[in-house]
Amino acid sequence: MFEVGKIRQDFPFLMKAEQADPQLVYLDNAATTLKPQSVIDAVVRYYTESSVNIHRGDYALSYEVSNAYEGVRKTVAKFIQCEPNEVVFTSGASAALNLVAYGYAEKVLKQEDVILMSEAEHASNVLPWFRVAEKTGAKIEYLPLDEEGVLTLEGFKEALHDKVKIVTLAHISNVLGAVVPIKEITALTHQKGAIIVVDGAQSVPHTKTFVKDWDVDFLAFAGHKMLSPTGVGVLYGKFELLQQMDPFLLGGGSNARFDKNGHVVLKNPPFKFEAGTPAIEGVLGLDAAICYIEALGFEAIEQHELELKHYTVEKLKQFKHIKLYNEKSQSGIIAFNVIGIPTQDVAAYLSSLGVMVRAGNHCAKLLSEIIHTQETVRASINFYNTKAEMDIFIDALKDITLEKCIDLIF
Amino acid sequence: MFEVGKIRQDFPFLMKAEQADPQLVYLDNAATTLKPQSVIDAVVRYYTESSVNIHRGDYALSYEVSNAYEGVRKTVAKFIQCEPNEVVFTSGASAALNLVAYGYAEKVLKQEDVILMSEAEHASNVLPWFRVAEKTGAKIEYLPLDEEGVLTLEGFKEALHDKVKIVTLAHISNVLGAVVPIKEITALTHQKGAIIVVDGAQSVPHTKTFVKDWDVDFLAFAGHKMLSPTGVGVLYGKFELLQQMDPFLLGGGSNARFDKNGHVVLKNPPFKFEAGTPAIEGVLGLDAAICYIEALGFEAIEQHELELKHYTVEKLKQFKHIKLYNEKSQSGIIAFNVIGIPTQDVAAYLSSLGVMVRAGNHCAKLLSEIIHTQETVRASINFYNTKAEMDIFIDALKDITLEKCIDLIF
Amino acid sequence: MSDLLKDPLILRQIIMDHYEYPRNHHLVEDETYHKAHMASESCIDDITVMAKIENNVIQDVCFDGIACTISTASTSIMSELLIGKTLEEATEIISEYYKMVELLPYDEEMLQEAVAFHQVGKQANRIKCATIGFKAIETCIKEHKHDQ
Amino acid sequence: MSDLLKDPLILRQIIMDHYEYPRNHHLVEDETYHKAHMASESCIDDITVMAKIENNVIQDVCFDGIACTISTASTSIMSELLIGKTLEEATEIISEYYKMVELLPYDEEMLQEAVAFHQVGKQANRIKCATIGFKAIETCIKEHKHDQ
Ligand SMILES: Cc1ncc(COP(=O)(O)O)c(C=O)c1O
Ligand SMILES: Cc1ncc(COP(=O)(O)O)c(C=O)c1O
Repeated sequence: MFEVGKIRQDFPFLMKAEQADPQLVYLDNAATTLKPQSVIDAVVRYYTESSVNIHRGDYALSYEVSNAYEGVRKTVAKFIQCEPNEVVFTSGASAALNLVAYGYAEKVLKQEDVILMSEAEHASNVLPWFRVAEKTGAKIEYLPLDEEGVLTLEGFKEALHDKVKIVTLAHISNVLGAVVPIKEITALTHQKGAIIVVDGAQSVPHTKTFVKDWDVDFLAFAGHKMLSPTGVGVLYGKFELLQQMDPFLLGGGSNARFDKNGHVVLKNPPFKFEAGTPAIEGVLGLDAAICYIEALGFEAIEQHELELKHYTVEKLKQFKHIKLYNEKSQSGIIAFNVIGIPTQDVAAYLSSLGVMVRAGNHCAKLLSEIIHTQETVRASINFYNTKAEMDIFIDALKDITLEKCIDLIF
Repeated sequence: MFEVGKIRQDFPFLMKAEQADPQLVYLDNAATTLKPQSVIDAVVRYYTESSVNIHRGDYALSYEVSNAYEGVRKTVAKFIQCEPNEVVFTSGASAALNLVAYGYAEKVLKQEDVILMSEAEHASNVLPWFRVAEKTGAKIEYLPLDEEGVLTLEGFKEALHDKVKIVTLAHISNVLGAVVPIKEITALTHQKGAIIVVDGAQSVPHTKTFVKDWDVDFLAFAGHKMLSPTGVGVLYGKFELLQQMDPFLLGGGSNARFDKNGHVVLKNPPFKFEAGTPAIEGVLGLDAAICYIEALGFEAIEQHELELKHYTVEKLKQFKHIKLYNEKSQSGIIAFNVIGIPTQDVAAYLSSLGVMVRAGNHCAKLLSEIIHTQETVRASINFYNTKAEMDIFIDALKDITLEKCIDLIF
Repeated sequence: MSDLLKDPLILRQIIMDHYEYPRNHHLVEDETYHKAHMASESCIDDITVMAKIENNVIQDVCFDGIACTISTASTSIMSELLIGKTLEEATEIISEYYKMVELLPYDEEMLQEAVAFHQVGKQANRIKCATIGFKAIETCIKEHKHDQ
Repeated sequence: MSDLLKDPLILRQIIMDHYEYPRNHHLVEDETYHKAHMASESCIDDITVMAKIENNVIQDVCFDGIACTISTASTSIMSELLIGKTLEEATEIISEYYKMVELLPYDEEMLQEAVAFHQVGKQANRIKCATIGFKAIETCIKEHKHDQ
């Protein structure tokens, strides 16, 4: 049984939030998530008990911490179903996407090659590819999306052609929560000899990931969106692709040796990509985060999140002053506008009632042409949210007016 | 009064280390440092009380955390004596050095331009420049060092010439602890119209930094080497240079807007360099770390560290089986070898007696020609170390033999 | 003026009015105008302000863009407030406005309808919105002085 | 053999001897040798192992590089142990050696002097050192098979 009341007790933030006046309702989980006590404990344990640097076994403690760190690679590998040496730790999802764009795409793409993406991508999965295009002369093409930002297999087939060398897509969009059929799209991509990069920032935390079964080539995600500390992300890459790939960050830890004349011997993947001291406690925290999520199980997580989403959507649909953008999407993201009130004012008003949501374009700045609005308000659900919290959110929206929003500044 | 006994009580790790059997003596501070309770508290406070993402003021808490985060920029600016908008947060010193190499040097250097560095540089201040040289056709030249790795002003003057466009140097070397006269070298560099990049990873934690007074152009350092969490570093750059500089990481947060055709409007510095969710609690922890260091004061810190270094060197000099490489250096790094015993065996032996030191080439792989050894053992001191700890270290070295090292595996 | 300040209903009316019917809400194709695109600081508000300055007087101000109620209304009010003012007068008005949003003592008479934002400083996260237009016109004035 | 195993003094002697006077400690300029440079995993030990394999037999093994006592001694012992062995024998010896360092039951007879490292598994951080030469010869054998 999924007991959300019990789960919430693991999150110190939520325990305080419930006592606050007004009660705080955190619905910005697509931006980042709250941390359970077990993750906090893992971080504090590093500071108080280990605290040393990794990747060297010169003394016992360093060896232990290095082992613990490498152990997390195994945890992540099991979590997304790949091999440990295919897991590259980065400073976040953005860094992971930059690494694959710079280290792989910039190396292999040529003039006239095509990078295929959607207009719903997050800036972190757009701008690195713009640079690749600029540097290599490759072209960017966009996939057709329907008015809920959904990519259909038919649409994908039509857009795919022989010059496409890289397809890059968020598995779940951070604005509209649209879920992409990754396995089918990967198969189609491979049929054309192209490779696929998946931005899993919004999917890995909420649904089971099977990189091997799906056969995706690269997958990026961020720890902080799945209960872990900030400062840590992951790039999964097929080992043979990682071998071909250049590092993005250069420095200590990524090389075995070098000489005066510029000859450098890099380590094997994944180490050649991990220059510099990484976010050690971040990685150890990620381990605790994954354990937490796996103990709950994705089946229960998804069911709970979708139930809350549908419950909320059904209520909001009844408000004439609310426009919903993604009624049908199968994830915990609710994108809407209050007619006649700018998003920032809506968010500020909700904040005055304790409800935390995000306003604006959510770093997906190409999407406006699809959904015919520059900005949306986004409420994003995590497994620790409750129906009672959604009710506070719904009630707050019920009688929102422009006047009330403006009155906040008096 | 500098009361090391009282200071140690602020470090939970040290309190445990003193109780361990054998007592643990941490002398690998150049690799990373232990964390005081105030830093741990800052991190935990983020998790339990704020926990949300930054750089958006959509709701009250996000605004507060963003403000706290921007407040750390001011703390850092005051700490190294520059303006807040000249402080770029990165994921570490390596990332900061990669940023300046990629974003500035790769953009401005031309064929035949020269990058001047020393052979004592850490891999993180070598490999990014190798790439710049490869991409731009610029050449790397090396500064002359004496057998203690010391760069003299005379040597610098001789090596400097009109084609030198960038000088990059560690203020304090991580292997030999040699201190470079930055202010004088910066003046000479500027006379030739070149710019100077300072790797402050080992200096910023141990001696007062005055970027404006020294007039350096860029300075990189890492939080984790100065009591803060891992995953956070800083690049200082003169504002006008930051304006010219390209970002390294691209993505959410660094741009104001972009369109389908690849037109991107970046934010102003320092924000244009900070794509993706940063290490939020790392930055907040850095604030607490700087407060802690400033409360002690660099005068007291330096005095204590040098006293321990000199005390130890005087004792070790008396051991015929020990070769010291940097007797004269004015920092808390002691580089040595036990004659006839490989460094790794020495470190393992010391570890068996509770003493943690680093063995190997310390990522400064070009140095071997200068000091005529491939590897050294390095003991590195921080302000929380004591004479009693140094005595444990010295005693352990007193009767080390190859036999004893080998016997560890039985 | 002081009475007016005490009546939030009237102040709200001023803001509503300027939000729903923003004055000078257009851009011009005219090279003699200075232009400030307030885009490189935030990714929410995206306002462009244009100003024609001649003979030391702000002859015209206009603006366009996507913004929240407070950004739009405050920029609209700013445009009305500054048109026809000398650069010295404008600079003084801007400086009084900044004092007001910082909740410091300020000259009410000088700010006219802009006093509608006298309490915005209590919502620190909205200060940016309430000042975006003023920041933009400052940029235009700076550019103008630079060109002289 | 079992007695010998119980006398750390003798075992230490074996290691000391192989560290101070490593056998087959040189490299050759000979294209018919396979070569494995164990460099891209760690930045401490830097060992190159060369092996000549002909008619399914390891004809020669030699090595050079910078390494700790355990790396040097274990690689030296490995070279003596494997020269003259068929690939099947060699593979079996290597596999027994790995069992030993993992502290699992293993065949003492087969490992000869290499039993000096029978306790190294208790110092987990030295396992890498004690196996570096064996990893290298494995690479040579793999390469040889690949070439066939
Ligand atoms: C879909 C998507 N991709 C990438 C990112 C970037 O993640 P990070 O900020 O952790 O680098 C985000 C986070 O906002 C996202 O939602
Ligand atoms: C001199 C020097 N530069 C750069 C670095 C790299 O720092 P980080 O590992 O934090 O990126 C180090 C750390 O070892 C160092 O000692």
